Amino acid sequence: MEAMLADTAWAVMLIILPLAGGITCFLWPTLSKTLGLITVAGVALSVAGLGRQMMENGVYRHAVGGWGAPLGIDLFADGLSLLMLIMTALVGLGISFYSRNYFKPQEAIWFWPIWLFLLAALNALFLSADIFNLYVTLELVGLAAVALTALTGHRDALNGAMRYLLAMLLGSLAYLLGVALLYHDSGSVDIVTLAEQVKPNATVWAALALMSAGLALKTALFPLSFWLPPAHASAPAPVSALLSALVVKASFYILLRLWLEIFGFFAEGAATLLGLLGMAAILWGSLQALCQTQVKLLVAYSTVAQIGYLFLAFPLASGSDSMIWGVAVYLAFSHALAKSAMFLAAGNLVRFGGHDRIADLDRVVQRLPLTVSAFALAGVSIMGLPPSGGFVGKWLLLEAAMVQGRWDLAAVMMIGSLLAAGYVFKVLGYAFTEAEVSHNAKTVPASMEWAALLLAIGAILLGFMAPEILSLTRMTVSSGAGGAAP
Amino acid sequence: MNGSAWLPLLVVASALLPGLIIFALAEEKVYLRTALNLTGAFSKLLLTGWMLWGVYHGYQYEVSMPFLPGLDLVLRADALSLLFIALSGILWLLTTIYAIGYLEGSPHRSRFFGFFSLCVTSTAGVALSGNLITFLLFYELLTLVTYPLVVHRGTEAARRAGQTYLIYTVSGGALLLLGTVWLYTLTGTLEFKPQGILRNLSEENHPALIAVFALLIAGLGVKAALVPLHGWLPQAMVAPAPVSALLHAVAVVKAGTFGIVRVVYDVFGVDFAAELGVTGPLALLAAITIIYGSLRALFQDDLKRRLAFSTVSQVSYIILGVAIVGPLATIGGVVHLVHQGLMKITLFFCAGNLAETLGIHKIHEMNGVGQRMPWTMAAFTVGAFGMIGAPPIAGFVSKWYLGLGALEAGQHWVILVLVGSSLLNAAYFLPVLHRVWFRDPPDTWPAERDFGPKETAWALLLPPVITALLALLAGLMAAAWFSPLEWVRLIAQREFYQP
Amino acid sequence: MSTLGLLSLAVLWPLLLVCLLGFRTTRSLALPLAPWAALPALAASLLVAPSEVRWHISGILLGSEIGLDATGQVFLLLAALLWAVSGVYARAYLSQSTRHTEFYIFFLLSMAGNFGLIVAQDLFGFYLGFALMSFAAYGLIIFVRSTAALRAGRIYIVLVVAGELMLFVALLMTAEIADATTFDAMRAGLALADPGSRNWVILLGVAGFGIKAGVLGLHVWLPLAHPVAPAPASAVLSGTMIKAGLLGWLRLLPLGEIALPGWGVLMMMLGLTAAFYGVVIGLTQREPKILLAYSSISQMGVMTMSLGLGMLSPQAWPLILPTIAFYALHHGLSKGALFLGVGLSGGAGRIQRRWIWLGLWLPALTLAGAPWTSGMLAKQLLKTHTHDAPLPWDSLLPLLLSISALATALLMLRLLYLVRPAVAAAPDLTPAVGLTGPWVVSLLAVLLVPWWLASDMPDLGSVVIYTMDSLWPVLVALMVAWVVLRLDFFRTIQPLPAGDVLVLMGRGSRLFYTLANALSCFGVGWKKWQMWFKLRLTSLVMAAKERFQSMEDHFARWEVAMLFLVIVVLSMGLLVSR
Amino acid sequence: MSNAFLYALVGVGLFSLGFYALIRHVHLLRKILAINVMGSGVFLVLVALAKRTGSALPDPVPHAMVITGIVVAVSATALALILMLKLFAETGQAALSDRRKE
Repeated sequence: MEAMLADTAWAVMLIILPLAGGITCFLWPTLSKTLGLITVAGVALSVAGLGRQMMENGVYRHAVGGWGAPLGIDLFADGLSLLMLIMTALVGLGISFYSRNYFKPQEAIWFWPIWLFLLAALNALFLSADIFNLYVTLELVGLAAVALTALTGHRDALNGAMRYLLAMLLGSLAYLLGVALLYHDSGSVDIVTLAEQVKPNATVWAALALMSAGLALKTALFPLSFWLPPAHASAPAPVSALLSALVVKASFYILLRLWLEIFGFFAEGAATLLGLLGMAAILWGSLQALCQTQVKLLVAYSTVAQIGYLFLAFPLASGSDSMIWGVAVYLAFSHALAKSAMFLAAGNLVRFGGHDRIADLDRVVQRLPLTVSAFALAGVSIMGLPPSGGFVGKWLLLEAAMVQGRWDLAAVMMIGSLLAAGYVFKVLGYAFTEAEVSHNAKTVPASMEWAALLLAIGAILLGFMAPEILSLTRMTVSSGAGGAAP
Repeated sequence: MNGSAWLPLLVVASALLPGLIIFALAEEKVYLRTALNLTGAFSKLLLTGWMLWGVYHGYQYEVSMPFLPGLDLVLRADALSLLFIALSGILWLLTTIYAIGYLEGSPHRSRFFGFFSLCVTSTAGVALSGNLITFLLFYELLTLVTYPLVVHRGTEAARRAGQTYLIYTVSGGALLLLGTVWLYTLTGTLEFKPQGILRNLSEENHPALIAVFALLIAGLGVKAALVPLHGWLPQAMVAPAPVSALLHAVAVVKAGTFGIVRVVYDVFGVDFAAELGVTGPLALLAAITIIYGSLRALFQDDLKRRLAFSTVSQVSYIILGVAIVGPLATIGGVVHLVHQGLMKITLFFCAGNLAETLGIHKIHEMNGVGQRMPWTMAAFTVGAFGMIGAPPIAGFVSKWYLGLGALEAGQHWVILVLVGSSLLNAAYFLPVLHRVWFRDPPDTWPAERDFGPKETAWALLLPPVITALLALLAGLMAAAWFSPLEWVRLIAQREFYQP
Repeated sequence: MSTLGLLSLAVLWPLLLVCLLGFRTTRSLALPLAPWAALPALAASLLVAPSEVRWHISGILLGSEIGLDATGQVFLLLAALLWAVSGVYARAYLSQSTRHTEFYIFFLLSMAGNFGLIVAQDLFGFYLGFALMSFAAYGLIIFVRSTAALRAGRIYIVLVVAGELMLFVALLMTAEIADATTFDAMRAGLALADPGSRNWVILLGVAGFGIKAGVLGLHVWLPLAHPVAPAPASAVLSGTMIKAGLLGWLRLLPLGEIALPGWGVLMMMLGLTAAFYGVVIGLTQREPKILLAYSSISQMGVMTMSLGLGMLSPQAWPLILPTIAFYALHHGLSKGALFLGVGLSGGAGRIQRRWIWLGLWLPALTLAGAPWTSGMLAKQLLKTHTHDAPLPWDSLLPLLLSISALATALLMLRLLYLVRPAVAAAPDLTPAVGLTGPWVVSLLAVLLVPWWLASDMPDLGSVVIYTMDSLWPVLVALMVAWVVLRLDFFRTIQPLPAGDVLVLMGRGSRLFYTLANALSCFGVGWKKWQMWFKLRLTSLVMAAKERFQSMEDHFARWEVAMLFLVIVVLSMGLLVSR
Repeated sequence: MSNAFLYALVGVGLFSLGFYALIRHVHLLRKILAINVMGSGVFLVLVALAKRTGSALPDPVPHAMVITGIVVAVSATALALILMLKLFAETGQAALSDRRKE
């Protein structure tokens, strides 16, 4: 059994299992709830299997169908992608557990199949080794996300979805153009070969500009974040959790992968620009979140702000070794857990109160203790207060910024965490106080509350596992096959 | 010397576990909740006693857990931390009894006691932390956990008070984080060691160290209510009495001052800090806070706000003692940590009793309350005279040592500060005492609740009387071996002045 | 060991009674015992032989010491006698008042404080006793709750707090210089200390204890407090509490160890002016108790002068010290008897029974220093020591002393004139035996105790022959009084307001009040400004929110978003290319 | 080589034309059409660049990419059209309504 477990191609399983699950859920909608959960659990197990395999023999590479690099599609997994896979599996598990009794039957029919396709596309994206395959998987993720956003069919959901679709398509096309230019310049699409052959010349610069802009648009970096708040706020709670936690991180992962392997060596200028936009995102997102009167919009703008933190890694990484990329992925992981918990908690609040207004959260802390504590714990991680994962990420970024003397980054991080405290505690403050008009409340199933709480506790526990996770991220192709076992 | 590692953990757990269980308890399970609270309090006291005995005989209790690459969470029980834990242990027990009586029949008690225990857990963590990163962790936890207690009443005023409380404390925490990270990048280690860790740093990053000191003191100064950063304390008086008693007179405010003591002695080393020239401005800031706090207290008509401003001024005695470089001033400052805790919590308990039993909140309503509630007011009088620094009560001892330390260090202006603040204390406490004892009571009290023959419920009456007695004993028996003063002498001799 | 037990019992017994009075259940038991609370102290003062033996109790208050030296024994005797007599006197005096428990609580507390400070040989015990006595006396002063009493109480407490703090600093500096906490070690340390800090200590010590001892300028609370306090309280207040200030000087100041010429002259000048100032103001008074208060101030002036004498000639100090102690005893007893006697007049202010009025003559004459009274003895003892004062003073002092005796005699006659019995004596106003009994005991004490104490004074022999020297002031005073009575010229003099200097201070306090309400209106202004600022802030935030919202909508429009995209692409390309 | 470069230029031109149309037009159908024009522009660039191996057979990889691209573009357009129809059914006008619905 041991041998069989060891050598099965877990990566392939990661893609096929959700696809198969999706199809069966589509065909037999009645048992889609249980089937969906089982599939996601299966995906989580296979990620564990892949992880164990990578512990022994380091970086994982698998040529699909036996064809080699230039033409065939390779599956490739190193420390960063494994971490992203773990993140997807965990958050996916939490959200599936939550959505089992969130959706009405006629919505559930569509939710499970599309959600499992999205999961398959995400796994494929984190495993793909060449930039064209990244384009395809990115497009799949985008389409599935748009479909999910439009699930409820309400006016603003459709509006948000449409706006999101157009922005997504535009981003992909820009990325594709960049891929074309890169292919023209170096004759190959595989990241590893690209890394060796790319020399700074005009086409590469254009390719970098186009690809970065496209991906920035899809990651909703500040000036290009116009589509995120309406889409995430109007989508149903589990879907907005998926969007904020996973989908947005996918395009960030691709940008990180490109920068780490290909562009990082000669793109200091662009890195500072991204850093600048990141800082602007932190300030703008937090200020907007402070001004919101509705919970889901507030949490959506908080996403815009927290993405700014991720982009701070670019200017810092250009200076020092690749440890900063590990920190960026770690921050992404902790943000995913915390933000999904927050959105699920917000979903509970909306379902309980029947409305989304913060000011009328009438003493909800007493009637929905688990949900509010989930929101609070997630808020702790978003604010970056100890002992949460957010704190560790912020500490490491601060440390790097101070070592390199980047006082501006440090200052913006501080202001960002203060503003984050501002909007998180705004919601918590109203959760404690008695609103003037108190209305009849609907009950919220316990499993939905527990799902949010478990994800939030995960975000807090992440803070205590920082050394292992960071050593995992150092296991990249450059560090040889062995990979630093944790 | 191989002290067992699990004792510090047990102390923190003894407050954490009851808290978590109480959270899950239903509202009407009063007896179970009281039992849990009391067992937690007693077990903490027992463990602290055990560790006190152990540390006295030179044992070393330490436990550490990896947290960040290169930095791990350390819980270490040394003489200074045990002083703070003993104080918080005793006062937690008394405040729990008091809170049980005070919150009789009010809503959300499970939630209240849950956060109450978590707050004591983080105070224990703050006391036991072995390096600056653990201290920062528990320090921030303290902010998070005290916020729900401040907004416990659920009114709009409470929410706004909570908001101001947060603005101050979270920004303080951010400054502290900035200072800690900068220190870490400069020195590479954050351990607390008696003579501080910065002695061997080269000359050119002294200005950086001064900036780090300023950041750390600003961060800690928020909770220690130093002048510009004290705004939250008077406003947080909207919280129920046991909260303002334990938190704003003992736990939160003391965590800030304890942090400053740690930073000045165990991170910078007081001689190195004097070399850097940072202790002078710190002493000046503390002096300004002392005078400012007392002046503001003079004009307050609300009793709890007057006590809050008095806390602002009294807590800065500790910082003044720390900032005056000298063994005697250190003893004076650190022992005042305990004395001020005892005296101030008595005053807050009495204020709570007045509010709860007779519905009195303002000082002008306190005419002749001495006849109606003689024992509470006797405790109040002991606390008030202690604050002024009248001999038999503990306040005199710490003022005496502060004065001696100041003279020994040649800082004569400190005597003026001490005298000035004692005058101001007398100016705002004696009229209250006059009103309480020598004015005749009104015929009806604002909101009188009948507690039978006794002046108020046992649970409300016992704690203030006990803490008043403790304050009296700490002053009267100051030279006895078991008094806080002797333990602080041990701290000063062991911690700060190795030959 | 029994002496330590007796001494500590003297202090602890009153405290125990206070606790018993506190509990409602044991109150009925403690109330009858309260008047006799001073007996243990009386026994201690009589039985305990004064010796240099000290008992060090390490537990209490950073290590305190108890002991009884010669001066301590005299003061303890005086205090115990007065407290005992007043205690019993108070029982009858307050028989019909409802608040006697409250009176006794404060009475016993200040008694304990008084005994404590006499018995304590270290600064902590002394300071504790001094503070306890001062704060508890406040309760006695405002016992009647009249507006005058409250005003007197307020002034008293302000001065007490100021005094306490001055003492705190003085004791602190001495302890730091001498690095010791017992008085004799402190005095020795102080003698060797550098003049700068020593002067500071002396200044603060003189001022701190001066408030209690009624030194000129700081005496304002005395004439206000005495008339309002109940008779037994003012007897004790004037008899022993004021002496506590004197005892403080004797303990703290390094007398007899080094010569302090400057301070000596200052103290003598202060003493003399106080002596005459007290009498001049006292003569104008119509209220007997105020008159007695001013007489206390003048007598304390004499003692201050003798202290100055000690400073000028340290070598004679071992002799001067017992003289001062004796003088204090004499003054305390007679003043106490006078106050109790005046108290007998009940509400009418005039003595009702002729024999009581005659009885009053005895302490009055003693105070004036008539021959064969303790007053004569005290004054003559003092005169013998003025000979070894430095040049200008050795001749001037005896003359001044006799003139002060004359002045006091005049003051006493004025008093006796004020309280002379009405022609038609009202039958029912005979004071109860509970009052006259203790008063008679105090008269006996005035007669006997000083002589009993003087029997073992060293230089008694040389004193007897000067009877003529102490007689003429009394005779001259009688003649002057007879002349004044004939001319009834003085009846029209308006009495100076009690607490004379205070009137000047009144203007000062008005300044203080204007400052206070200036500060308060600043406060109000500050609050208004704060309200305005808050409003302004909220409106600003709202405006900012609106602008943010609109900017966000503006960004969300396609054209703007796409423009940003193009900008990002172009700038990215440009930045990379360089 | 020069005409391959010409075709690439035409492709980029198509891309920017489509981009301009996407921004200018409010009606959703026009926007979807603009997206398709941009897509075909990119594909043209890909096909033009395939000529780079001198006179020999053109490089097959870009062609494979173009086919996949077309497939993706088709499915995306299908989704966009359905969304537009549902939006039209829901709001009565096939245009992105202003986000702030007071």
